[in-house]
Amino acid sequence: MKKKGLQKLGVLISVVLALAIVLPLAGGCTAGAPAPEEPWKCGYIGALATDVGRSSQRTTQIAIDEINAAGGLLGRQIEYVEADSTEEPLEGVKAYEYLAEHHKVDFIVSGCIDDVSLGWMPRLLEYKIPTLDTWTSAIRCIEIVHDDYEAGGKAYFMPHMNDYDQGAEYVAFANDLLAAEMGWDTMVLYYEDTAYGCGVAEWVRDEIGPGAGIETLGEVCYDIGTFDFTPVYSKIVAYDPDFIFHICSVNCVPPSAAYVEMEIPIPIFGVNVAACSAEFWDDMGGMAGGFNATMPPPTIGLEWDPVSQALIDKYKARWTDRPIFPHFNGFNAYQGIYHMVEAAERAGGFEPLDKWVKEMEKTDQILWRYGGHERRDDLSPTGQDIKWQYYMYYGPDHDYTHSCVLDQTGEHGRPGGMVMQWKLEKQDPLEATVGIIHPERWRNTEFVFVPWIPEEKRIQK
Amino acid sequence: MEQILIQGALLSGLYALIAMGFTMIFGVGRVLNLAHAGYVMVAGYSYFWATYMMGLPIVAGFAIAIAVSTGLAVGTYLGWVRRFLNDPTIVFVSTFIFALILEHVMTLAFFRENINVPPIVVGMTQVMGCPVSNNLVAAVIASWACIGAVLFFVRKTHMGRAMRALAMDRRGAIISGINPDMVNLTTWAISGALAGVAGVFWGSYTFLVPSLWVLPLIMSFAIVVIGGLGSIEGTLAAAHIVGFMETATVLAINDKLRSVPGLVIMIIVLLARPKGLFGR
Amino acid sequence: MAFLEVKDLEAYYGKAQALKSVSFNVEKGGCIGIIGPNGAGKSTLLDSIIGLTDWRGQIIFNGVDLHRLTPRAIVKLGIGYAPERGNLFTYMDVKDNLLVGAYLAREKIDENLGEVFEMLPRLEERQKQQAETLSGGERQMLSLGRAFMTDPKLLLLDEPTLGLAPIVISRIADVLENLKKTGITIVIAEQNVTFTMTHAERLYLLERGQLTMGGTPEELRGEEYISKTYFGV
Amino acid sequence: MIRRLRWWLIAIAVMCVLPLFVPLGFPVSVIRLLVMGSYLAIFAMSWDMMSGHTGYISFGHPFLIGLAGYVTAFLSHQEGFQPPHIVLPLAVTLPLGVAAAVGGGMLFFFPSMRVRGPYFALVSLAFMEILHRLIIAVRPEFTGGDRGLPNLPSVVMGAIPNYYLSLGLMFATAIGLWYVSRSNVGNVLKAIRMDEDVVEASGISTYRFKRFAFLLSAVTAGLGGVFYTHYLASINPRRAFSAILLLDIIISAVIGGMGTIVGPMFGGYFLTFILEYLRPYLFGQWRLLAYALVAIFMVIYKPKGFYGIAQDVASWFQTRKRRSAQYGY
Repeated sequence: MKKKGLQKLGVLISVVLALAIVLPLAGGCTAGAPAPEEPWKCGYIGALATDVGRSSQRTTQIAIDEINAAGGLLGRQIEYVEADSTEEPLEGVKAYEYLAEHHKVDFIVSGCIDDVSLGWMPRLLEYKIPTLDTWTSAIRCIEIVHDDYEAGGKAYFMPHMNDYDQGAEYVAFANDLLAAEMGWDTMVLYYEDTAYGCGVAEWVRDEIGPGAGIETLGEVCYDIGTFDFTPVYSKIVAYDPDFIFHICSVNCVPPSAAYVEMEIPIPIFGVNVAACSAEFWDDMGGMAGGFNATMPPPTIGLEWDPVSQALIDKYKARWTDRPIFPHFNGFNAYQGIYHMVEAAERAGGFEPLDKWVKEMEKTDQILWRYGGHERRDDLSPTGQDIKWQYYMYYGPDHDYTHSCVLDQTGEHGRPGGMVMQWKLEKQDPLEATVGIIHPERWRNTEFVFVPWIPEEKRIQK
Repeated sequence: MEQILIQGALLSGLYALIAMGFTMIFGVGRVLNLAHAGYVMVAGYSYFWATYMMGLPIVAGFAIAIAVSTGLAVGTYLGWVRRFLNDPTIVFVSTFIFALILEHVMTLAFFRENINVPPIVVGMTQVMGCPVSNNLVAAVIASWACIGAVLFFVRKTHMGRAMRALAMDRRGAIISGINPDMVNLTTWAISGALAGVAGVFWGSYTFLVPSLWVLPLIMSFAIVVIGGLGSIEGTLAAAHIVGFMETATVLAINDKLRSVPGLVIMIIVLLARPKGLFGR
Repeated sequence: MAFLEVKDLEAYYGKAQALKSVSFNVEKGGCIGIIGPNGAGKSTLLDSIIGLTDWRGQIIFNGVDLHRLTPRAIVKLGIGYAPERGNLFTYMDVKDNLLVGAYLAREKIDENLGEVFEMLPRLEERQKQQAETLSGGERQMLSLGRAFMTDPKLLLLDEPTLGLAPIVISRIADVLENLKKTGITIVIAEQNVTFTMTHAERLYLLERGQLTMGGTPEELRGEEYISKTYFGV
Repeated sequence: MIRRLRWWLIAIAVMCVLPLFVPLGFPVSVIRLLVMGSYLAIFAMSWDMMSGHTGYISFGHPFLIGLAGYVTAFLSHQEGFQPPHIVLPLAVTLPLGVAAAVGGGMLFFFPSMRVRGPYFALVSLAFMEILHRLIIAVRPEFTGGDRGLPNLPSVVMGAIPNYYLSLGLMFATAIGLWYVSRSNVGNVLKAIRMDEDVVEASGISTYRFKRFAFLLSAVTAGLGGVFYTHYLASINPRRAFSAILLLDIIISAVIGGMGTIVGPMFGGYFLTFILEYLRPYLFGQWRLLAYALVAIFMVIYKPKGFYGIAQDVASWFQTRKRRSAQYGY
C-alpha cells in the first residue's frame, strides 16, 4: 500500500518537474524580439547580500526612477532588472549571461567585487554591453579595457579611480600628514591579498618611500580568510615602525577589531573600506572609536553638495535597513548612470557602441559644494562656491582607459584622498559620527590618537 | 618560540572544543555530522543577536546560543539522521547541505558582512613577553572546563558509560537495557551544546560571517582523523598537534598556508595508520 | 501459571525461518537447558525472548506479554542475558562493564556489585583491567556478572562454556550453582550436553528451529538418539 | 547496437536541432544554460564513475577539475607568465591539462583509495584544500593568487559553437561511461560498492578495477575541466575549489541517481535549470536557499534520485498494464 503511494508520488513529482522545465522553455519561445517602443532595460549585477552590493543596487534604482519621472531616455522609460552574483565568480558569470541573454539589457551597472568582475570580463568582451563597474578598482580590469579596447573592452567604464590612482592619493596623504606634519619616517605595509590590496600596496611601496622619505621596514600580507590576527600583529609589532599603513577592502572588520582588542601600541592609517560604512560602529561591536581610514571622496563624515544630499535624502526615505547610508560606490553608481544616460541621449541610444563610447568619453562633470549639476565657473574660485566632486574618464590612449581621471593638482577641486576618523564616542545612534581630518580644506574634526598609543609614539614635529 | 607555544596552546583549546562534539557523534552513532560546524556558526550569531542587538546580559546570550545549537542538533537527529544511521553516505551529504542551508539562512538574517563580536573579557595580558588577549584566555579556560565536564560525564555517569558502551558493542549495550535511540539523542544534544559554547568563543575570538563553518569543519576533520575517529583522548592530543603546527606555520612561513600542515599530517596518518593515532 | 511461557514462537531471519512453533515453559526458580547443534536456532530463541528479533507467537514472562516490547522494557521487567562470546565492552575496565549492566538497576548497584564480587572474586581482583585483556574464562564470568547486574529474575545464558578449558568450565559451573541458590530462574542454551545435563532440571532439544524432544536429564540420557548424536556412544 | 542506443540517438538529434530554432525566437539564454548544464553533467558523470560506481565518495573532485583548468590556463595565458614568455597554443595546453588531471590524480588521489568510506571523502577534501592553499600562496605572481587568471583565450566563441562543443563532449562522455557501466567491468564496480571484501574474497583483484574506474573519472574530469575553463575564459581559486562547485557535482549525481550515469547527467541539467529558473522569482540568497532545500529533500526522501523515480513510474505503468490485461480495466 505504502509502496504504491510512493510510486504515485514519484509520478506526481516527475510531472511537476517536467512541467517546471518545459513551461519556461515554451514561454521563452513565444517572447519575440523587443519592439521599438519597449522600455530600455538596465541590468544590475552585484552581491545583494552585502552592503557594497546593496548601496549601488539602491542608488541605481533611485537614479532610474528619477530619469523615468523626468520622461525617460529619448522618450522611452527604463526598466530595472537585477541578478545576484552572490560574491561567487561563477554565479557572476551566470548572472551576467542572464542579464545579457534572458533580459537582453541595454546597459549594466555592476557592484561586483574584484574577482567576480574579472570573472565576467570575458563575457563583456563577447556581448559588448555598456557596463558601469562601480565597486572594483582592479587595475587588471583596466588593463583588459586598454588592451582589448576594440575587441569590446571599450564598453566598460569605472566611475572612480583605479588602484594606481588611489595609491597616488595615499602617497600624497603620506607626504602631507604623516611625513610633514607628524614627522614619522618608518612604516610597515600591511595589506590583504586581493586584487585591490596588492595593487595599492604595489603603488604605495614604490612611491611612498622615495616620495615622502618614509622607510618601509617590512610588509605583512594576509589572506582574506584569516580569522586570527594575533600572529599577524605580533609580526608587525616586531618591526617596531612609527606607523602601520593598512590596505584592505574585503576583510576589514576583523583586522580592525583585533587591532583594538590587542591594543596595538602603534598608530594605524591606510585604506579601510569597512570604516566608511555607517554600520562600522555596530559591526565592530562598539569598538570603532578613534579609527581612521583614507577613503575615495564621497564618504561619510563629509559635508555634502546639494546633488548628493538629495540622493541621501531619497535613499533614507526609501530604505531603513542595512546599509542605512550608501557607500561611496552608491554615489558613483548614481552619477555614473547619469553619465551613461546623458551619453546615450547625445548618441541617440546605446547602439552603435562606438558612438555611445565616444560620447561617454566626453563626460566632464563637476559637482559644486553649494551648486548643482550646471557649470558655474563664475562662482569659482573667487566666489563662495568651490568645486567638490569631479568626474572625467581617461581616453583609450591613456594607460588607465575608462577609469576616472585623478586630479591631484586640485585644479578641479577633488580632494586628494580624504582621511576620515570615527569619534571616540558614538553620538547619534542613527547617524555616523565621523569627521574628516585631512586634507586641511575639508577638515571638520580634530585628529585624536586612540588612548592606548603611548606618548613616545605620538611624535609630532 | 614563546609565541608559538602560547598561541598554539590557546588555539588548540578552542579546536579541541569544536572537534570534541564532532567526534562524539561519530563515536556513538558511526555517522559524521558535517553540520556541526554550522551549529558553531549559528551559535555565534545567536549570541551576537542576544547580547549586542537585544542588549541581554552575557549569561542570557550564552543560554540562547546553547539552546539554539542544541535545538539544531536535536532537530537534525530527529528530523532525518535517525532514519539513516545505517547509511553514512546520506548522512554525510545531507548534513553538508544542511550546513549550507544554515549559511544561507544566516546570510538572509545578518548579511554577508564580517561582524565583530565584542569580547566577553576585555584587555590584554603579557605572558612571557607575548601579548595575549584576556578574552582568548577566558575562552580557553572555558573550553577546558567544558572538555573536563564532558570527560567526567562520559566516564563517571550512567549515561556517559552507556554512550561508550554503545560505541564499543551495540548488541551488548542493548541487552544491558540501553535504548540506543535515547543515547544517540543525548549525544547529539551534548554535541550541540558544545557547539554552542564553541560558537560563542570562536565568534568572539575571530569574527562572524555566514561562511564561518568551512574552516572549523576542515580543521575538525583533520583533528578527529589524526586522533582517531570517535576517540576523545585522541581528539585532545590531535587538537594540540594541529594547533601548534598551525601557529608555527602562520608565524614562521605564510599565513595563507595555515590549514596545510594539519591536512598533510591527516593524510599521512590516514594512509599509514587509518585508525588514527589513538583509534581502535 | 509458569514463570516464563513460550508458545508457538516463530522467528525469521530475512526470509529464512529460524524458529518454527517453539513452545515450552519455565517454572519460577527453575533451570532449564536448550541443547542442540550449531545453527539450530538456540541464540535466535534467546534473542527473541530479550526482544532482539521480530517474532510471532506468544512469550509471557511473569504474567506480561513480551510481544513488541523493546529490549529495554524487557530488561526492566527482569530478564538478564549473557550472550554468546559476551558482547563485552572491550575498551572499558571490568568495573565499568558491570556498571553498564546496572544501567536500569541503579538503586541496587552496591548490593548487586557486592554479590557479583562475592560470586566471582576473580572479577574483583581485575576490576581495573580492560576487558580486552581478560582471558576467555574471565570474559565469560564478566558477561555473567554484567547480566546479573541488571538485577534479573530470569537469566538467559548463551553458550557459557564455549571454547573454555575444562578447569574453567568447572569454575563456571560453581558460579551457576551459586546463582541457582539465589533463586534466579535460568535458561541455558548450550552445545555442551554433559554440562547442561549436570545443571538443568529439564532439557529441550532444538534442531533446525524446532523442539524435537524434552524431558528431565535422566529421561533424555536414556534416549538412544541423544546418546548417539551428542555423546558419540 | 542501434536498438540499444536508440534513446541516446533521439536525445542527440533533439539537442542538435535546438539551435536551429534560435532565429525563430528560441532564447539564446537557454542555449547558454544548456552549455553550463552540459559541463556540470560531465563533472557529475565523472564523479559518478568514481564514487557512484565504487562507493568511494569523493569530496575532492574539484581537485581534478581545477588542476586541469589551472594547467591549461597557466600555459595559454596571454601574458605568458611562464619564464620564457611564450604562449602555448590551445592544441598543446588542452591535452596537457587533461594529463595533469590524470597524473595528479594518480599521484595523490588514487593511493588514498586504500582507505574507505568517510575517510576517503576526508582525504579527497584535504587534497582539494591543500591545492587551493598552495595555488594562492606559492608563487602568486604566476598563478594569479587570489585573483586568478582572467581573460584566457577561448576554444570557440559564441553561444552556439560552444553549445555544440559542450554537447559533443557531454555525449561522448555519457555514451562512453554508459557502455562501461553496463559492461562486466561496471558490474564488478557495483559489486565493489556493495561489499568490497566479498569481491576480494571471490578472487577478483579490486585494485585493477578501481584504478580503471578512477582513470576514466580523471580523464573525464580533466576534459571537462579544460574546456570549461576556456569557456568561462577565466579561472580563480575561489571558483575552481569552491564548496559550491563540489556540492553542485555531488548533488547532481545524488539527485539524479548514483551509479547510473544517466541519472547524474540529468541531475546536472536539472540543477542548472532550477537555479536559473528560480532567478526571476526569488531574491538572491532565497534562491540558493530554495535550491539547497530541494536538494536536501531529494537526498532524504528519494535517495535513489530521479533514476529511482523513473523506475517507480515505469513499474507503476507496467503494473497497471498487467492489471488491465488481467482484469480488463
